Amino acid sequence: MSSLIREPSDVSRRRFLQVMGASMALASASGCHWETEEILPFQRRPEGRVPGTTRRFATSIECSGVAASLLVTSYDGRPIKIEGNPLHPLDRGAASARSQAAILDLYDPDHSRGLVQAFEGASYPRSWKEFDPWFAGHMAQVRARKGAGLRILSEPSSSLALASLRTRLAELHPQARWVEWEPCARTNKIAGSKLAFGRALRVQPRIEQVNTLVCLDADLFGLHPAALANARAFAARRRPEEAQPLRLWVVESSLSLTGAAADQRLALRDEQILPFLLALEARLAGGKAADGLFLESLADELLAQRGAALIAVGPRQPAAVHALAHRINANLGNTGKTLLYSEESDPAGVMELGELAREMEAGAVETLVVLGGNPVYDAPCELEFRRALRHVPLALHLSHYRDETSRACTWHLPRAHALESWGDCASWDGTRCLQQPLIDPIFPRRTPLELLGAICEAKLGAPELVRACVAPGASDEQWKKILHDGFVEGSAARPVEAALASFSVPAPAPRALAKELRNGELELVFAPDRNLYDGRSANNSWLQETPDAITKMTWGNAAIFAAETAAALGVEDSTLVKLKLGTRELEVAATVLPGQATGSITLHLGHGRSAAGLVGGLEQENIETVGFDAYRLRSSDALDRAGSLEVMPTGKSWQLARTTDPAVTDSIGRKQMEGLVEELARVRTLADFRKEPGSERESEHESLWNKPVAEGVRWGMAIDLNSCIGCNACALACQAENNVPVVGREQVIRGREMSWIRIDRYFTGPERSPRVRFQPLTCQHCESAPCEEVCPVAATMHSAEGLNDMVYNRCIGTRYCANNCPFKVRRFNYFNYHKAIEAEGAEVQRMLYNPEVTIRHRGVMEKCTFCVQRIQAAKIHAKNEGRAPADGEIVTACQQTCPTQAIVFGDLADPKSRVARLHAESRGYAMLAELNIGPRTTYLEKLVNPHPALEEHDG
Amino acid sequence: MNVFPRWMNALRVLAGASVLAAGVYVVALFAYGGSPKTINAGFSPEQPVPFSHALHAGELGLDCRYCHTTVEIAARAAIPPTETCMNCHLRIRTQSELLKPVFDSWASGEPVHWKRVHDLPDYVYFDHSAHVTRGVGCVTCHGRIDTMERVRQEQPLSMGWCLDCHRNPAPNLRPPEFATAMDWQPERPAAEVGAEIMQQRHLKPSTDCSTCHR
Amino acid sequence: MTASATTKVRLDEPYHRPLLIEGAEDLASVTNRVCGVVERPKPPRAWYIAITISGSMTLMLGAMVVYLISTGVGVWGNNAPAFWGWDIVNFVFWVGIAHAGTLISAILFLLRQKWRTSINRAAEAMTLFAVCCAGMYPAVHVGRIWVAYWLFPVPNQMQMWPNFRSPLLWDVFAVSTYATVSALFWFMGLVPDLATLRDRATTKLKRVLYGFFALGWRGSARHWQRFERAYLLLAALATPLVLSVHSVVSFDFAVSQVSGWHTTIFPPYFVAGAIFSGFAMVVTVMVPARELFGLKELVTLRHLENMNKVILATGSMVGLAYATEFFIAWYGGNPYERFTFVNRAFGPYAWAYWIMIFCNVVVPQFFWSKRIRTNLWLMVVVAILVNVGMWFERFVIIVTSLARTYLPSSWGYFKPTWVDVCTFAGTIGLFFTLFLLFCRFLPMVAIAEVKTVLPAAHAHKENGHE
Amino acid sequence: MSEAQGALHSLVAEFDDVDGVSAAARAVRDAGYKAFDVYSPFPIHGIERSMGLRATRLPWLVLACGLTGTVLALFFQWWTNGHDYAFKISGKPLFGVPANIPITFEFTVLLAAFGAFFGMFVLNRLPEHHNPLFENERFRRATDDGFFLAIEARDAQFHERATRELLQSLTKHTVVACHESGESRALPVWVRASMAGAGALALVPLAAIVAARYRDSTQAPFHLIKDMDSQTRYRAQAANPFFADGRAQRPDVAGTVEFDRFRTDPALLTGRAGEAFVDQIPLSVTAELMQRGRTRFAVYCTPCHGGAGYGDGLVAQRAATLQEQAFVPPASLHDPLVRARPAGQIFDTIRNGVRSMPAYGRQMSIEDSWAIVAFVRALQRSQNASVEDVPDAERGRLGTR
Repeated sequence: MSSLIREPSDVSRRRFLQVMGASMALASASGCHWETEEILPFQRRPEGRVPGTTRRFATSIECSGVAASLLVTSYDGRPIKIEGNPLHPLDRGAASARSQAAILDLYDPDHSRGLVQAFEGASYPRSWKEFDPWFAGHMAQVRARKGAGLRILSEPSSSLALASLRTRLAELHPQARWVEWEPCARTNKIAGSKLAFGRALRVQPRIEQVNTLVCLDADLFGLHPAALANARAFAARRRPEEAQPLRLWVVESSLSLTGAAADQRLALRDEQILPFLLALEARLAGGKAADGLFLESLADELLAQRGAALIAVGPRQPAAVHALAHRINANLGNTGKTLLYSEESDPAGVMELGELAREMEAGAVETLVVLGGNPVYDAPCELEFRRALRHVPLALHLSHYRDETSRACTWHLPRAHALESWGDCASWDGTRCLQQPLIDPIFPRRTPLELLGAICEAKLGAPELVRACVAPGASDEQWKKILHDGFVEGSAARPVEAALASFSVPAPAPRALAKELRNGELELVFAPDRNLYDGRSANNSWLQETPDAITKMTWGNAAIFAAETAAALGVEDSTLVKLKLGTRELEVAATVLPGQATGSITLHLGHGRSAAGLVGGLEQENIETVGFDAYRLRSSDALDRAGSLEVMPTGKSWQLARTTDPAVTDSIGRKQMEGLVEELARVRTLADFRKEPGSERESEHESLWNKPVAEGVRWGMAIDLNSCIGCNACALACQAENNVPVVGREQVIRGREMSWIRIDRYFTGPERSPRVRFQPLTCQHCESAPCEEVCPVAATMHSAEGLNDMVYNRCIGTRYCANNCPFKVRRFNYFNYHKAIEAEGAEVQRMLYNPEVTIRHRGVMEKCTFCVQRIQAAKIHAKNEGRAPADGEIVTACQQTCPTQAIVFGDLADPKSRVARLHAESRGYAMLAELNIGPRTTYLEKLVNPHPALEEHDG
Repeated sequence: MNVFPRWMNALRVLAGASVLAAGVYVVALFAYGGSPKTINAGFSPEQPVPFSHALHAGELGLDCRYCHTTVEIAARAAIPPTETCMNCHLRIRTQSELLKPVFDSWASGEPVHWKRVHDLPDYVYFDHSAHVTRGVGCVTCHGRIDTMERVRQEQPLSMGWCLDCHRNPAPNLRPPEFATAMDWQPERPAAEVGAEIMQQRHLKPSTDCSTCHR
Repeated sequence: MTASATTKVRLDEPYHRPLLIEGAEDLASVTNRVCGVVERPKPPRAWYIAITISGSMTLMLGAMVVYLISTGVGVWGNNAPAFWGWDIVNFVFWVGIAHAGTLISAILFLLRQKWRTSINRAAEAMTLFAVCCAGMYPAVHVGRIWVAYWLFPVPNQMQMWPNFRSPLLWDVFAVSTYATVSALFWFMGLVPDLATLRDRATTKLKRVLYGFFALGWRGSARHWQRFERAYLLLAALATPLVLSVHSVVSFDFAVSQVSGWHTTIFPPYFVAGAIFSGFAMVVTVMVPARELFGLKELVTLRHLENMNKVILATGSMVGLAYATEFFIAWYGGNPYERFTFVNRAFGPYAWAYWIMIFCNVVVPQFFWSKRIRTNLWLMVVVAILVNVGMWFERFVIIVTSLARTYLPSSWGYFKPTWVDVCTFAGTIGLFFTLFLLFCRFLPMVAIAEVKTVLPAAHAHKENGHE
Repeated sequence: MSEAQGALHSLVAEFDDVDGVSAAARAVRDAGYKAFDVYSPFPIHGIERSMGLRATRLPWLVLACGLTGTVLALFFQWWTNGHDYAFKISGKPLFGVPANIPITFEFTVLLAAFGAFFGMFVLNRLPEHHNPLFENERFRRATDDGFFLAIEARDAQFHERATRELLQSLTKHTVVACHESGESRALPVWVRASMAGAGALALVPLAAIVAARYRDSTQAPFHLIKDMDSQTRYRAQAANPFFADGRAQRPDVAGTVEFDRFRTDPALLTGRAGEAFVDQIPLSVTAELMQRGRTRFAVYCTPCHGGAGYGDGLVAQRAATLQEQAFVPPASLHDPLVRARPAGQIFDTIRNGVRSMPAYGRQMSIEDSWAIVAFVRALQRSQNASVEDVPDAERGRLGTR
């Protein structure tokens, strides 16, 4: 089993044996008798607490100095699900896949549970009791030396409380220096704005105002800190009824979510974006007609759309590109209309990581306090941070996991999870968000505020400090209101006037394609992973198993090649290749992906962790790492891309755990697919739609029997492909809501992943600029469901309200229903995928389960239920109050979190309900309707808005 | 030369008959012995505190909701916190040995470890509020709690048993205000009363799978 | 016997076919020959070797099943979208094999094909053993075998009943009925022969054992009369049953939604295939058996040749079915259906498809030549190839259809695991173990029935009727 | 033929071939014998005619069984899926014949086959393991290559000598007399005894089960298949050994504020305006509120304060009878002091308790507390009403009391 299932704490033999032992014990304990449960009431039940019901708290999580405002559901005082904060001006109830997955870390057995001191190679568990007095004494000495040799390495943070402590630190320890490091920082953006305006400014896009949106390697809907808001605004501007629908132009080297949504996309090498922009500016300035129809038509449109266009640039682009974009936006009169500027925190006076490393090597650092982050893993490779740490007599690392850095430091201090912490942070628009704990720390963990507070002998405890910094002089009532909302109302940053400075950008020489494809001339682009980001989420099995939106890859990464590039270099999909940058080499898997710029190879960061944990890899326990560590090739001078890459095929093959079978790419498979996709995931151009709005629907066939007329409620769903950007938020929401298990790499390769909602991704059209189609697929709850009639024991049948009920406890597992399901949305428990969590010693992990959803046993079928537990709860609640549930009162997990509101659930029988209206829309169509199974889910066609001049050129 | 004794021929009928009989008997035995009435009903575990519903709900006439406060608003009729016991026992029976676990819990904050008596399989989702507020009396499923010294499971609580009522609820319905009244008796035939209530409140209990299984 | 010479000629008028029973066989010698096999103190060494091999394979089957049930269906290669894999492939394969027996005894009996008498007993036995192997698969392939009894309408506290609309439930009833009726049919034919063994028994033990199961049969004419009538009726019942069983098995697929399964041609196509594979298996087993136990005179070349003719005929039918499927897929114009078949022939599973075509359509055609048809070794080779081919037919139908159904996003590829392989090997072991035991302890040839086709069985003078 | 012989059973003649026995059969038949039979190793073609046997009734039996099967199967399928538990499957009608044909057919065949099989044996009176004919050693050839004809003594025409002559005239073998064996036909005692014993033994489990059914048990019910029955997720008030207090439910974190149940009306929440208590009930006092108040009063207050609020609740009485020193008798709500209290103070008392009265704030909602206040006010009013309080229309009825 252990070799078959790969999931937390089932991987290592030792734990596997524990599991076995425990299950034996369990069996013997109750024998052939019912297991009697115990009921443990409170001594004094807190006011307003009703056992077995959920309550919600607003809080927030910070990532790279930007807050995500969240609403966390707590059951009996246990946080079980993370959703977006509906009140927050930016997030508006949506939450990204990664913020939702954070709940898993809270109960992760690897999430650090105690202090560890390394001493002469051995490591010893310690307690705060031991640590505190000793540390106080030590800091007293440091203070006596005015903090000489004290360095604090922190992740960039927007916390006011932290900032106040930092100033206090400066007073107490004038000699101490503050260092900030973050592998995927906004350095280029800031440098760009300094070049353009002479000051650090932050761009606040206002997409609702934009008619022409140009993204230069800018993933506005994917990795952008305000992606949720951007995506929502974008979706709103794409509605067919929009008078002037937005057109999205994307120029990038590798397909991003934004690129996938683009109307016009140009695959360009990363380094060629600067020349492209220069040419564009020249053309806009009325210069000579530039080369390329694309640029030509783009320029024309930009001119036509003065004041209604926006050129956005991604963080990977050099300062010059940002500056140019600022200038063009200003000249086109977009500034102030389609984008605003707000103050950006200026890291001036903050020490560079490189400098710190040099100091450490020189032995100038005596005490290094690392607040979060994982520099040993993600610092530029040439710094040799691990080696540098050896010269530091006392290095403390406060972190969630005992990761690479912790193991290289003298002390590892467990860091409290965001849901255990008091704190504050600011979202992209500057809104001040609060962080309040959902539960007392499950293990003795501390927050950076607490540790730093100890260092600079702060008087106030964390909550008081936060209150003092965030809302000084607020009354208790006001403070409660702030905590209730989760943020300070109207605290968004004020837009600032930015005066353009004059600057010039030298044009680099563009290269010829043939040359690009030569070894040593290739470019390697480092991009943060869409799921694991910079690697901090590497031990999160949900994110590891959520297929990447574009590559559909789980459990690992691979170097992405364009077909031409691969052909030219003799590289094949699912093989190992050797990447060589100067003296550094790295063997990685290779994959071929449409839409990749030729000569440009993209490698996602965040994989190949050697000390992430039992999920992400842990060398000490011989748990193999997952994926390949791109940081080994990433040096300070080439943090974003390296231009002189050599690629050598090794001929070794490597299995990639992809959820869509690459066998689709065999010739007949592909031919069939291209034929079908037009039918299944429909896309039309806006022009066509305006000409002739109705999408051809399958005419209902004559039925052999008279179908029963359903009276009363008829649950149904509508999914708008025009809004879906494939961000995976729904997938994570479902995973958390429905206790969907993680099965591990081997099982995914076997095609046994369990996700209840999957997002099908199809490429059509030319290899270089493919049209990407996303199609979220849940159980369609067909009116005459094929799965039902074939079940011999009636374990799946139809409810009066039209739900296709799946009764786990009746299922004997013949799997016939799944065979007969044309959508293949049914999932079978080939093993007991919950085994490890049912085992003794996993009491904390179990706290994650949603108590309202049954955990499926080995050997039973499962599938999307339209979140029936939510339906029932809402119905009972409404009926107790003597009314029927209102439209929108029942919200499925996927619908709740969808940033673009692409998913709508409700009662089809009520003609006024949103879902009913969407079903009636002319874009609506049912998948495989010709089978006469009557799916309850209607899809709405995607409408693209290509530039007329480029349309046929697109082919 | 016969190998088999002559009486073998006499045996055939007898043997055939007894094989049939045995078959019938075994089936009957399983049906009777395996029925939840035999296996589940009558379960009555020892509790850490010999709390007598007969005294509190019976003699003293405490309403069920005095302790089980959540029964009308939530799925679970929660077992009361120690505090509820202490409402009275702070001043009554303060020396009682039997109450020691309660006093300990009150002093230390540790919980009293009650044993669950009415325990459905975990894939069954029963909601008290949905039943009590529709007029299904406590007594219907729990029996005359107010006469029990120690709580026992009165009913089989099997799926079939639930279905019987969901298919024909009328006989088990009463005006919701009497839900907690243990000794309530309809003055007219129960079915009639129930039928009226069903009509007034448009009750049509569902027998869909997802009503109880999720 | 001087009469025998003349009668021999007369017997087969007007066909002048070769004799059913060769050599100067009379009643006693038939008895001796058949019973001799059972009564001889020690079976040939080959028997010991064979049963050791098959026995150990059976043990392996046990181990595999335990592993499967204790760990989960995941130990097999089944995945999504191929939720069924070797489990159902093997089930259908064995059910197919199981058809020859009852078919030979029942249908040929109704058709008054006297040549069946020498082979029907062994064939029926094979049926039973094949059904055992077949029946095991649906049982163990379910996720929770411990609640598989829900398949039967047993009254229970849930007040739930099985869903009689499900083809799978039809299957349960069809296969169990088939197993029961074949067993009855087989045992009934066995009773008079058991009596023979009883009366020849030398030791008390044998006499008691055989005697008990012979139920006191003593060949009374009154008994024979009812016996023959009952036998005829059972044959008449078993014939449609045989046809129905594989039709019902084919419904599992034909009734479903899956393109490549959803075909009206399936019932006849499956039945033909079943007969095809069944006869092939009989040939595969009988040729060595008659060598081993010296029954050449009873199971003659003519028997084998007749069976080969049936194989040739049914093989061609199967070939026709393949062609029809393809034609309809193209002619029907359903893109999914069409793709399924293109995919079978040229997709990732093309290898399996062409193995099937070669073994099932090409190979049997050799039987047009009498030389091959009557050559023992060649016919065994062909028969084995046909069995291989028929296994692949089931594999192609089930796996290739499932692996690529409607949505390209959910396409997959099925790979068996070592457990799959060992389990299948185990069933083969089980089959042969049971067959070998049968050969050793029960009359392999229906003695009483063979006697009826002997000259001695017929009144010489036509004074029988007045 | 070791043990003592019984009565003559039959005379048996042996033959070598089909012709002989057939001829003999005809002769015996013509001689008018009925109770005779022919024994052969295989069915002899046409022998039944030679013996003058009637055709068997077996086919009718089989037909009957088959039809029973058809009807049973069809009815059962309708009753289960279409009537007893009618589930909605694939939007199809609850009962449709086509889907039920296969099983109906199979069941028909099954029962018919049983009819044929068991019918044959029953009609043949088989099994009959013991038979006088077996006494005759030569009779063994009957299943090999011998042919026999036996005339039984029970035949009306049977006359030992005449019959023997007749037979002897037909065969060249000597006719043998076959006798019933001497042993008794009745079951031996040990057989009867053991069967009786088995029967008695079979009653033991029944007894045990009956006992189990009618006795309570402190032990958890017997339960074999446990899939998903007791899951590891923590439901309300469950236990989690990980935490020191063993509870799965966790306390609130100090200072946190719950979402969307946020209220800031001091009067409503505390019953105070600033320091002073409010005298107005901050909710609109409706009939529902009163009704609510009445029921809640009955639940929470009656036990001590009594139904009318005079402090004579059952609990109070019991405390008195137990002579609990610590127990302070509850105040009467009609005590002038209590009546003088503002609504806010009563509310505050309910929620936070006072002196010996416990706090009920955690046992009921804010609204319920106010509802009780409203009801208490009414109660106080009712117990201290003057004629003026009664509406004129009603006053007339007062007189009657």
